Amino acid sequence: MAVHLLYFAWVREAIGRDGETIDLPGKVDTVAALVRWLAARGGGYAEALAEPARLRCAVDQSFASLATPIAGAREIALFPPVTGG
Amino acid sequence: MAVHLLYFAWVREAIGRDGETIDLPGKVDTVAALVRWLAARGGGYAEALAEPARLRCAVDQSFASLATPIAGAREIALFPPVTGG
Amino acid sequence: MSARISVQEADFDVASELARLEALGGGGVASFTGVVRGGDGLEALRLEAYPGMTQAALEEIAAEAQRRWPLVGLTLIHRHGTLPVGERIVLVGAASRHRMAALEACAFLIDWTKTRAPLWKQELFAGGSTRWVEPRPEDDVAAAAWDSSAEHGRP
Amino acid sequence: MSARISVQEADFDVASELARLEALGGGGVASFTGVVRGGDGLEALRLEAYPGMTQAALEEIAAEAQRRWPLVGLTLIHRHGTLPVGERIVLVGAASRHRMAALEACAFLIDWTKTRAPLWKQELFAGGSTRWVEPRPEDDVAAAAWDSSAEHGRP
Repeated sequence: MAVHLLYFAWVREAIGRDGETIDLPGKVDTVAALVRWLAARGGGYAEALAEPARLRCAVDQSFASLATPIAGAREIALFPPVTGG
Repeated sequence: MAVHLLYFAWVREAIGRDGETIDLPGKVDTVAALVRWLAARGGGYAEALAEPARLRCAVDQSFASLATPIAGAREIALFPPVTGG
Repeated sequence: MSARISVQEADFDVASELARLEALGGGGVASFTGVVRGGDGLEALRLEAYPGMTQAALEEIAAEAQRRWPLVGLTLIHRHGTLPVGERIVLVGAASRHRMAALEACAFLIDWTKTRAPLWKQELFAGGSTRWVEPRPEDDVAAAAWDSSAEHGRP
Repeated sequence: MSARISVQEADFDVASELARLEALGGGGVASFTGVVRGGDGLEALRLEAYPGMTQAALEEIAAEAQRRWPLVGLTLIHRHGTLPVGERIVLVGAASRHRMAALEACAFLIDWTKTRAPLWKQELFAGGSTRWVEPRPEDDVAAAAWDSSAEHGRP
């Protein structure tokens, strides 16, 4: 399935791009699985996603957890804890 | 002793003036005694000062209680509870 | 600490007052503005002050806020005279490095101003009738709660 | 209830934003403004937003404030982009008949904006170095305290 990925803050900087559209294998069925799958690409991905506990995510623009299923998701964002305000 | 009296809000309205300078007899030695002494004048004074519990006061521009001594005071103000803000 | 305390008839400029607090560099600026609220035929409030004492009382309240919170700046402006519906009555402002300090200081400043500054409100109604505002027990409760609170923090 | 929520690069006009809240007739208007604070060679903050989601997240936070307090109006404006020291970052405002409702709603709005809106701060220092701001545990504590609080009232 094709899904749009978005990266923010130091996740974006380490990966070196602010997003991409990819085809995910069906076995990548949660955010955590996506993070592992992306990290396996190595390079900036491995660096950005080495510690999943430091990551936060949103699925279709709603905050989600690493355990959230992503079947049918159109947009998944990975980012650090928020620091606005 | 000569003391300057000030009246505010409905105390001022009932008495019909915003202040006056008077010579107080020595036996009028607290705010409560002053209130009784003024009320005995009758008319607007009696009306304004009939219920001392509804009154607040300041002696020389510091909040005081009815029991506060007034010997040596130069300015005594009588008024209702404050309602600013 | 930069404090600006004023009792005045004239309106104040909220923008320039808050800009002054922003420029102090604390990073957080909180404010509360009280405005004459209409209803029941009210046309205006008349605010009576005690010349000489009101300013000093507000300065004491401001000094107490400075003791309780780490403020870099503070503003307390109270108007007197006749204020039609929609006119501003009072502005309190506080600047701090800590947002809760700024917000709590504003709550404290308005609570104590309502109950510890010599100011009296009279309501002026359409048709000419008037009524002196009665003190509200909940205002006394709010003000007294700061007495029992610790150095910092909302009671 | 009149809510104005905006995520924008441009500065906002505090005076006109607060005037809008005053004009709603509630009588009490509270605000909090966050400004870029200097120190340690900081030249600017860069605020990164999530286009599409940040606005919606702020609207949800505002809706929650409306459920918790009797507000007649509310404002939540957050800037993104590069903001030099002294620039405003965020404005929250609330109007209510009850001064504590207005002040508490502001505290809530800023606490939740800091911890529940997709926004990230990067510090830009003289000399060109940069640092992503780490979340502060005390901000999470402040935001979570509103979860355990009753419908109203500061935790």
